Formats: sequence, structure tokens, C-alpha cells
Amino acid sequence: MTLFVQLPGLSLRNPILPASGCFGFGREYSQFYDLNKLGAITIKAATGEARFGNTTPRVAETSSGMLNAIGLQNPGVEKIISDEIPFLEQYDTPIIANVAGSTEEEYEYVAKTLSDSGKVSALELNISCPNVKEGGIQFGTDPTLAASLTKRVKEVSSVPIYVKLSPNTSDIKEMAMAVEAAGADGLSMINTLVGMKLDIGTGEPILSNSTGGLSGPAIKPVAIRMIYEVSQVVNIPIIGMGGVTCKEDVLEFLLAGASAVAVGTANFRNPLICPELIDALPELLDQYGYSSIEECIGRSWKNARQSAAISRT
Amino acid sequence: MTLFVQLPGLSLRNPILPASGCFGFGREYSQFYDLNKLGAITIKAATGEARFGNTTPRVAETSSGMLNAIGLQNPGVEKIISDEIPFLEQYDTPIIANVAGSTEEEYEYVAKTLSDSGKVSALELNISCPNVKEGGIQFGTDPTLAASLTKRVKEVSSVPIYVKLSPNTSDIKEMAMAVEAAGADGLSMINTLVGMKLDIGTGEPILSNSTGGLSGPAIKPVAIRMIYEVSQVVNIPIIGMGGVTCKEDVLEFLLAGASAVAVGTANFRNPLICPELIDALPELLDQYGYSSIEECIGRSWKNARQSAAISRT
Amino acid sequence: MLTKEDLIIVDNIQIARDTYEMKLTGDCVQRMTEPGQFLHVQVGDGWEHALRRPLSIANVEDDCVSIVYKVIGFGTEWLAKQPVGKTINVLAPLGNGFSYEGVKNQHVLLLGGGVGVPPLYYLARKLKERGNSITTVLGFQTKESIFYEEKFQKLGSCYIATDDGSYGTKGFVTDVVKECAFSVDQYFSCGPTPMLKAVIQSMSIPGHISLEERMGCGVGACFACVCEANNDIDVKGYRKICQDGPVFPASEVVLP
Amino acid sequence: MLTKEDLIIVDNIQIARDTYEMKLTGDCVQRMTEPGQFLHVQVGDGWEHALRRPLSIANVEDDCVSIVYKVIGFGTEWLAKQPVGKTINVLAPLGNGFSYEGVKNQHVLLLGGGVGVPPLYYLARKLKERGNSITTVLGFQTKESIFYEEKFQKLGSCYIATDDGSYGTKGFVTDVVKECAFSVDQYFSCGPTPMLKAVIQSMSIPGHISLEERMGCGVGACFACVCEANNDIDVKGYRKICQDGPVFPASEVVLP
Ligand SMILES: Cc1cc2nc3c(=O)[nH]c(=O)nc-3n(C[C@H](O)[C@H](O)[C@H](O)COP(=O)(O)OP(=O)(O)OC[C@H]3O[C@@H](n4cnc5c(N)ncnc54)[C@H](O)[C@@H]3O)c2cc1C
Ligand SMILES: Cc1cc2nc3c(=O)[nH]c(=O)nc-3n(C[C@H](O)[C@H](O)[C@H](O)COP(=O)(O)OP(=O)(O)OC[C@H]3O[C@@H](n4cnc5c(N)ncnc54)[C@H](O)[C@@H]3O)c2cc1C
Ligand SMILES: Cc1cc2nc3c(=O)[nH]c(=O)nc-3n(C[C@H](O)[C@H](O)[C@H](O)COP(=O)(O)O)c2cc1C
Ligand SMILES: Cc1cc2nc3c(=O)[nH]c(=O)nc-3n(C[C@H](O)[C@H](O)[C@H](O)COP(=O)(O)O)c2cc1C
Ligand code: FES
Ligand code: FES
Repeated sequence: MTLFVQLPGLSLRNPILPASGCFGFGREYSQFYDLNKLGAITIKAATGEARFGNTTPRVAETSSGMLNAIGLQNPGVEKIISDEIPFLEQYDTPIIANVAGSTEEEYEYVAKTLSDSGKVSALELNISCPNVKEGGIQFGTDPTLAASLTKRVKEVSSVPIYVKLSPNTSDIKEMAMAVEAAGADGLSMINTLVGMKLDIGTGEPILSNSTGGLSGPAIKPVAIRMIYEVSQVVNIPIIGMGGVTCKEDVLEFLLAGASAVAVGTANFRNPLICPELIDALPELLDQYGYSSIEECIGRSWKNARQSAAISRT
Repeated sequence: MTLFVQLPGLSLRNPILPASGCFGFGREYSQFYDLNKLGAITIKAATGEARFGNTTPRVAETSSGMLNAIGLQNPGVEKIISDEIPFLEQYDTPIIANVAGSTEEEYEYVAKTLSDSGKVSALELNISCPNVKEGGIQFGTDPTLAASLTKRVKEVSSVPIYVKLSPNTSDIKEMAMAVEAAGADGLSMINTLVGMKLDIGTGEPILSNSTGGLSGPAIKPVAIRMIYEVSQVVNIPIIGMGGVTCKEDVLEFLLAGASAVAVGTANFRNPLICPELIDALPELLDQYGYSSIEECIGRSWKNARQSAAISRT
Repeated sequence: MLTKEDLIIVDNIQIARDTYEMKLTGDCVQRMTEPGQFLHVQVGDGWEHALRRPLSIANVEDDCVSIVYKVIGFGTEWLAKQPVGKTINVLAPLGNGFSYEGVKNQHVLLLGGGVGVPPLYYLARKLKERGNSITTVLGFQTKESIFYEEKFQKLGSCYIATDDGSYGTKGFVTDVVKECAFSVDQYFSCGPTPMLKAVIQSMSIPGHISLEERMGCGVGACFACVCEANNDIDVKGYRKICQDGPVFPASEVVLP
Repeated sequence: MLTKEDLIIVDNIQIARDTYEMKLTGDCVQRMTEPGQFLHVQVGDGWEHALRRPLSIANVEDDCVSIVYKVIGFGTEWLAKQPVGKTINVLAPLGNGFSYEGVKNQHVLLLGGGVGVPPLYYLARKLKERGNSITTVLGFQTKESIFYEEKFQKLGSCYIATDDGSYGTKGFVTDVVKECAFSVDQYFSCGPTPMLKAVIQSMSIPGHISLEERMGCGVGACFACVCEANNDIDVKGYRKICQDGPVFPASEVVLP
């Protein structure tokens, strides 16, 4: 049984990777296990300049999920390249850099700088961060803006671009097709849903940013639905995420149409989740009669198409 | 301590009511308690003709939530008026009828028929059911269509109209303001998020409709966020819902900006949830220093506005 | 008035492969007089698992209700782990069971498959009390899955079919029925839908079947569990399995 | 390598109003040599509660770590219900604690408020071992909330302040400090932010404070728990409480 998956720019020894923002720049979880276990590593969002993010509290727990409003805190793209990525270069694991910004120019600058560094295998274009006041979210909900941004970033980047889609939209397929047409090499979905929790004692939002991004098992049904819909209308691969906590979830994402699966929130509860999932996958696939990752991808709708084709003949 | 709330067309002895589709036409839960306990009763969606709904399975469990794709099964508006509502007339509890359809004409017909019957106190315009192939969902995501529908229904109805908003949209405020401008007397939010769950054994969606509506505690952060945002930009009251399971949730919805709170999914696990919440409210409000429902409504943002006003002076 | 109730676990033991029998006691047990009705069982703590699980009444004896469940997912796994003395919250008894009251001095055939077997046991006892003679045919996947064989044998003759032939007749309950050509007055059946379809097709005498469907409320309020009804009977065209059933005259419903 | 570990509950008793002391044992306890570090504790079954809870090491003795927690929400309520013998999953020890190694033969002042008191106890023991003399001032809401008074008294003098004056000095720990005008070499403090601010303001000697913030990962990966750092010290401008702290020199961080 091989777990190998080939995606644009990414030769993954297995389809499991940590999701951006939930794994810092790798150092912390390298205390728990050898990062060479992972299919790839998605690092925290980079912006043009250092950002200090939102005031705390930045996280709150919700039923089967959590809210976060970190606000893209990061030392800026140059410091990330000089101080953070070198640590990860000791591993033989592809790095996906998450690119954020407030303006097209900033996105372009960050993408170009990362691409030119020659140190990352792919870029994940974060057009969907719900936690910054300006920028981010508009790109994530307007297909025209998203396409234009994708195009610009594509032009300055020599590594493949995965566009990370926001679920806070009424038509995810339209978004996906727009960025595909603009040149995206892959998609990454889903980012968080915008949510809020109140402290009933003070009567006010728990997060100082008021709203935050909802992640964790609570949003898995939304992620599965969107991946199922989008994978049928695009020809580029999808890195799926949103609420993965167990091996069955990984298979569900693959069946829905994802080609690789990222794990976010679950790292916080179980720092060993990624290696545990990777170790469990071969037996699981075998149990359900699959002999490669490839075979699982999109099986949920490919099955239906095949039986439709058969019944037509 | 009074729990009384006055909304357009609805004098509520308390702010707790069952959500549409989760309480049938009242008969079943009347076996568990006296329906005169309730603030109001929202009955299952009515359409112009009888509908048989989707094939089964129609429900699936998800983390802290569930998916449903009932597909608006109902005997049609006339049978509802002749066979179902008379049972509820024995109670002294306002009835809110949920109105659905595939075309503007159908909505108009259903609304007029219910309004003319003189048996319901208000209509809830379900422009957001994600589970019917045609109609429903487009009205729920296009402000222009929603406004036009609201206007038409308003014209034929002599009872107040609460428009039930879909969370499957990138800008809920725009929707809310559009239907308010079109004459809505109130809002009802949120309906379910579109989601999916796969059976990893068969590889296919569990629901025969493929997608379904996600409800339950999982979606509460989305509901609270949307009510918080919308209540600040409209002048009509909101019936809040989405994941209520305990008395603290009720208070959170009121603080966010809801004037009454509906309970859906939680009825299935705890058929006595509504009377239990109603009994628990007075002590809870007292504990947090409130002496009426009115005082709680929108406190989350009214507080902030007040302190902003103070700091400005 | 119906209510929810915490029943106390009196016993919880494995009786076959992945299959457990749990005995519970509490006030509502005395209202469980109709075989074929079910318990709507709350599983897990908190709200991670929002839906109850429907499980049939397998027997009522000594103020205890028995349920027999196969471990297939979270809820049944959780049940299997609950210790004696703990309480389990149920809505019960729900639904309409097998109408056995009028059945007297007949030869009755009971056809059960897998976890469809349990409700037939309580039914068999009730029918026996009314002087009926009982023949039972039970289908299981394999030898290790078999349960309640002796219990049924005490009430009449009991035949077993297994999918893999590891015990009894190889094949389905309908294969046994074909082979033996019993002369019976009516039948009662519970099991997976394909089995029920085969049963209905192969039997020319009147029968009752018990259906399964994923449920929300369990009481008739949510319309999750409908099945198609025979149009000749009424125009409504559907039945709610939780409320109108789960047991129906075989001629009343249309299986998918 | 760090890992998660199931610790076994050895004891779990109420020691003050809403306040419990739990003793746990397991392999990682032997690495808990630094007071001020914390356990990141998994609560509840399943995934309804996705985040761990940070709780300070209150003491380490006889291969057991103690935590003292106040019941304020789901997680601490759940902890209070766990029986002896059950296991609790933790990441531990996490963070950087009080740097006590170099502190010898000094007069040290410990200032604790509410659930900020526990980590000071383990610190007091370590300081005592190094020949320091210890004065402790603890603040609680009311008489019934007080815990560990005698334990601290065994290690030095211990003063209590209560918000309502029901025991000791009425007021805050800073009121006691003002009154008594101790001559001390340095202080260590842990408690609610307003208390820490008052402490920093009123003390002119060097001190260390332990901060609290809502946490995600607990290990430095998610940036949930940052606090502002004093710009004079470095340009980064922030510290992660879980990883760089929770204990900081009072001059290093800027409280909100
Ligand atoms: C009227 C009725 C009586 C039943 N009696 C028995 C019995 O006596 N013994 C027994 O072992 N099983 C019985 N079943 C099936 C039983 O309800 C399911 O096996 C059980 O709900 C599975 O729960 P789970 O959490 O282990 O599985 P999961 O797959 O984790 O359950 C997820 C969800 O799917 C539902 N679900 C999954 N499988 C089924 C199914 N086959 N039928 C209905 N809902 C399902 C669950 O109720 C739950 O809502 C009966 C079903 C019905 C409708
Ligand atoms: C480094 C550190 C050490 C701590 N040591 C102790 C201790 O020794 N004893 C003690 O009683 N408490 C301590 N606390 C506070 C303790 O973490 C919270 O009281 C606890 O997490 C509340 O959990 P809950 O589930 O009961 O409350 P809930 O309000 O239900 O928790 C919901 C979420 O909010 C978080 N949260 C709520 N209050 C706090 C808080 N005050 N600080 C941080 N997170 C919070 C929880 O961790 C959880 O993620 C410490 C906090 C930190 C950061
Ligand atoms: C604390 C936190 C920080 C995050 N930061 C980022 C980020 O910087 N860039 C990004 O694209 N997504 C970010 N995300 C979103 C995750 O990458 C992921 O899309 C989302 O959490 C859903 O996956 P999950 O349910 O497994 O967490 C963050 C999520 C969390 C919980
Ligand atoms: C089984 C089921 C059926 C529903 N049917 C309807 C319906 O007919 N009309 C409607 O407006 N909403 C319907 N809803 C949505 C609920 O009224 C409610 O908006 C939603 O479930 C969120 O609340 P909850 O989380 O408390 O369930 C249905 C929900 C469920 C779970
Ligand atoms: S389960 Fe709700 S109607 Fe049957
Ligand atoms: S809690 Fe994640 S960085 Fe501190």
C-alpha cells in the first residue's frame, strides 16, 4: 500500500499535512515527532510587514469547535524566510507557505518574495482569513477580485499556487471556477466560518475582535459538502480540511474529492494527530478495499457517475 | 420577573418557541406537556400542494449537530388549515405558520390562504430551505429576489411577516436590510447551513438528497454572529435560533440581539426542552441581573455603544 | 403524558459477535406491553451526539426491559461500555408494535434477520400465551452472530439460516421457508429491507413487517422516517415509521 | 521528545468553596521540576470540547503532581467529577516557570490571588530548600474560598486578604503589603491581571509575574496567547504566554 500523492509542485509521501496557522512554523510540533513523517507542512500566514495581530482573548471554545481571531500575527515575509524556514529545511518535507495581505500589491510582494527564496514548494493564497479588518475577506467572497488576485500572484510566482477558499459564501463553485480560470494550480478548502460567542456574564463577545473563525468537527459537514461540489466542477486538485479528527474523517475527505487532507484544530487537542493518522491510513484503506489514495479521491461522486453511465447503456 | 415579549402580531408569554419543522403541527409534543407553556408555536412549512419530500434517509448525525433533508414534506396549505391547525386552536398560544414554495406565485398563494384563514398570528417566510431542488434557496441568497418576494407576500397578507434568513450567504446584513426595506415585520434566523456526510462504507452521501441542512449546537456560533450583526442594522425584531440546548444559550441569543428564541434540533434529544428552558429563565435572568427579557435584547452591542458614547463625552 | 425517563442498567452482557443484551428497569417498563415498540435511547454525554438511537424491545420480564443491540457505530459502542447501575435516558415505549391481541390458536411464522430478531422474541412469548403455535426462522451472517436460538426453541420450532452456511441452512430465511413449506396462518417479520422484500414476495398469506429508518425525533414530529404507503389504502401516500409503525401490515407499505 | 500522557488520578477532593485539589501520577511527573509550569489538560470525552485547559502545577511530592482548580465552567466541572483511578490526558510540563535556581538566602515575597495561589506553593517549597525566607500574601474573595494557608505558614509567614474582609485584611494583597512594609529582595506573583498590575505598580524591587490567557495549542504554535512585550527589550514586541511564559520578569511584559 502506498500513500504517495503527486500534486502540482508537491510530491507527498502521504496525504496528511498540518493546516496553516495551527502548526506555527513547525518548531513546536517537532518536539513531539519527526516532521519527516508528514506529507507536507503548511506554515503560518506571511504578510509583507510584521503584524502583531488582534488583542487577546483570541480563542474561544464552541460545541465541537473553536473560534479564533489571531489576526495574522507574523514577523513578516522576510523574517519568515530568514528566521523560520531554515529550521524546516533540515527536513525532507515540502513546505507550503500561506500568503496573506491587505492589498493586491502586498499579496504579490509576499508571493514573489517566497517564490524567489527557492525554499518553498508551493504557495497557499489565503484569500479567506475572516479575522483582519481590511483585506482578506472581500477577496474571499468576490469571484472577480479573487480571480484578479490569483492572476497577479501567478505571474510573479514560479511555484504552484493553491487558492484557499472561504466557506462564507453562497456559491463556492463559482469562486472555485473563477480562480481555476485565473490560473490556480490547486485549491485549499475550507477556511473557517465566521462565528461569535458571547460571555453571558459580561454580555459581550469573548473574542476581543468580536467575531472569529469557526473551525473543528462542527464545520466538517460544510467542508465535505463544498469539496464534493467543487471537485466535480474543477480540474485542479483540492487540499481538503475542516474538522478532521480521526482516520475515518481523512477517508471521508478523500471520497468527497480532496487529494490531500490538512489537519488544523485537532493538533491542539492531540499534538500527535498527524503521525497517528498517517500510521492508521494503510490499514483503513485496506479495510475499505482501496489500494491507493488515488482510488479514493472523489469516489463519492465518481461512483454515482459510473452507475448513471451504466444505467444509460 | 416577567418573561413577556411583544412582537409584531405576537404577544408572547415567554420568548421560547419551537422552530419550524422540528415540532410537526404540535400534536406529538402535546403528549409530553401542555402547549400553553410555550411562547408561540411555529408549525412545519406549508406549500401550495401536498409534497412528499425527499426519499430516505433524510437525517444524519454530525458532531454536535445533524443534517436533515426532509424536503418540505407537508399535506399542502389547505389540509394544514383544515386538519392540523384546528388541533392547535384549543391552546391559547400564538401560531406562526412557515410558508414555502418554488415560485413567487406559490409563496403568495400559501401566505394569502393562511392569512385569510384567520387562524395564525404571523407568517414565517421560509426563503432559505436548502433541501428542495427548485426554488427556496435562490430566494435566500439573492437580496433582490428576497425583497421582491417579501413585498408580494406582504401585499396579500394581513398578519405580520417574519422572513427566515439563510446563513449560506456572504453578506447576511444586506439580505436583512433588503427584506426590511421590502416590508418585513420581523426576521427569523438562522436556517440551516448546507452540509453533507458520507458513508465511508458505501463511499456515498448518507442522505439520499446528498446534501442536507446542518443544525444543532455546531452552528450556534454562526447564528450568534449573524444575529449580532443584523440586529444592529435593522429596526425590526429577530426570532433567533440555531443550536439552542440550554438556558445559557437562550440568554446568549437575547444578548446577541434576538427578541425571542426558537428551539429546533434539541427537541429531538429532549422533548421537554422548551418547558424546561421556560421554567429556568426567571432565575437565570435574575442571576445575571436582568429583570425583563427586554433588558437583555442586544445587550452585547448596546453595552459597547454606551461605553463608546461615554468615552466620547 | 409521555416523558423521558432514566432507566437503570441491571445487566449488559455480550451474547454473540458484536452483539449485546442490556436489561433496564424503571417506571415506563410497565407500559411496554406491545412487542415491536421501541426505546429511543440517548447516547453519550453532552451534545456531541445530538440524536437518540431507536432500539426494539426484545423482552419484558421481572420489571426489566431487554434490548439486544449490535455494535456498529458510536452509540452502540457507547452502550456496550456502560456499567450496571448507570442510568440510560429513554423515550419509551414508542411506536405501534405487532398487533397480537387478536391472534389466537393459529400457526404463526416468525421471520427475523440479524438485529431484527430481538422484537420477535417478545412477540413470540405473547403469541404463545394466546395458544398459538410458533415456528421461527432466523437469519444471521455467520455462526458467531447467532443469538436467542434456544429461547425461541422453547416456544416452538426454530430454524436458522446463515449467509455463509456455517450453521443451519446456507442462505436466507426465505430459503428455509421454501424448503420446509410450512402451512401457516400468518407471519410476522423484522430484519433488513432486502430480507423483508424477499419475505413479502415469497409469502402468499397475510403478514406484518417491522421497518427500520434513520430517525430524528422518534415521535412523529420531524418527518425523517417516512416510508411510502400503498396508494390503494389512502391518498396520504406515506407512513411515519416511528409513529405509525415501525410495524405495518405487509400490504400497507411499499418498500424502496 | 514531548508527548501526551494519561496520568492516573490518585486523589480529587474539595478544599475550599468551588475549589478542588487533584493529585495525579505518571511518567512525566518526574520532569515537573519547575514551579510555574503548567499542565494542558484534556477534558470531556469525544470532541465536543476541542480545547485543553491550562492548569498550574501546585506541587510535586511522592511522584504525584497536584493541581488546584476552581470550578468555573465545563472543564473544571468535569474534572471535579472524575473518580480516583481514572486517567486524565495531559501535555506536561509546559512553559517556563519561576526561575528559582539562583535565588538563595534572600527574603522573598510571594503574592497570590485566587487560583493564582497554587503555583506559588511549589515555588515556596523550592525557595525554602535553597535557604530563602519566605513571606506570602494571599488574596481571596471570601473566607470560604481560602485554601493552602497552613501549608504556606509552614514555610514562612503568611498573610491573607479577603475582598469582603471576612478573614484577614479587608482588601487586596497590595493593601497588606502597604500595611506591613516588608523589606524583601524580590517578589513572585500570580493572580488575576488587575492584581498583577497593582502589584507591579506598588513594588519597587525586581519581580516575576505569571500571566493567564485563553489558550489554543499551549505549546507556542497558534499565537492565541500572546502578550505585549516591553519594546526596550526587543523589537519583536510580544511574548507567547504558553511558551515564553507563563512566568516573566515583571519588566519584560506590558499588561493590558
Ligand atoms: C425501530 C427500530 C428498531 C431498531 N431495533 C434495533 C435493535 O433491536 N437492535 C439493534 O441492534 N439495532 C436496532 N435498530 C438499528 C439501530 O437503531 C442502529 O443500529 C443504531 O441506531 C446505530 O447507532 P450507532 O450510534 O451505533 O451507529 P452510527 O452509525 O454511529 O449512528 C449514526 C446515526 O445513524 C443512525 N443509524 C445508523 N444505523 C441505523 C439503522 N440501521 N437504523 C436506524 N438508524 C440508524 C443512528 O440512530 C444515528 O442517528 C433499530 C432501528 C429502528 C429504526
Ligand atoms: C498558565 C495558566 C495556568 C492556570 N492555572 C490555573 C490553576 O492552577 N487553577 C485554576 O483554577 N485555574 C488556572 N488557570 C485558569 C484555568 O485555565 C481556567 O479556569 C480553565 O481553563 C477554565 O476551564 P473551564 O472549562 O472550567 O471553563 P470554561 O469557561 O467553560 O472554558 C472555556 C474555554 O475558555 C478557557 N478559559 C476560561 N477561563 C480561562 C482563564 N481564566 N484562563 C485561561 N483560559 C480560560 C478554557 O481553557 C476553555 O478553552 C490557569 C490558566 C493559565 C493560562
Ligand atoms: C488558530 C488558528 C489559526 C489559523 N490561521 C490561519 C492562517 O494563518 N492562514 C490560513 O489560511 N488559515 C488559518 N487557519 C485556518 C486553518 O488553516 C483551517 O483552514 C481551518 O482551521 C479548518 O480546519 P480545522 O477544522 O482542521 O481546524 C487557522 C485556524 C486556526 C484554528
Ligand atoms: C428536521 C428539521 C426540519 C426542518 N424543517 C424546517 C422547515 O420546514 N421550515 C423552516 O423554515 N425551517 C426548518 N428547519 C430549520 C429549523 O427551523 C431551524 O431554523 C434550524 O434547525 C436551526 O435551529 P436548531 O439548531 O435549533 O435546530 C428544520 C430543521 C430540522 C432539523
Ligand atoms: S423520526 Fe421524526 S417523524 Fe419519525
Ligand atoms: S496557546 Fe498556542 S501559542 Fe500559546
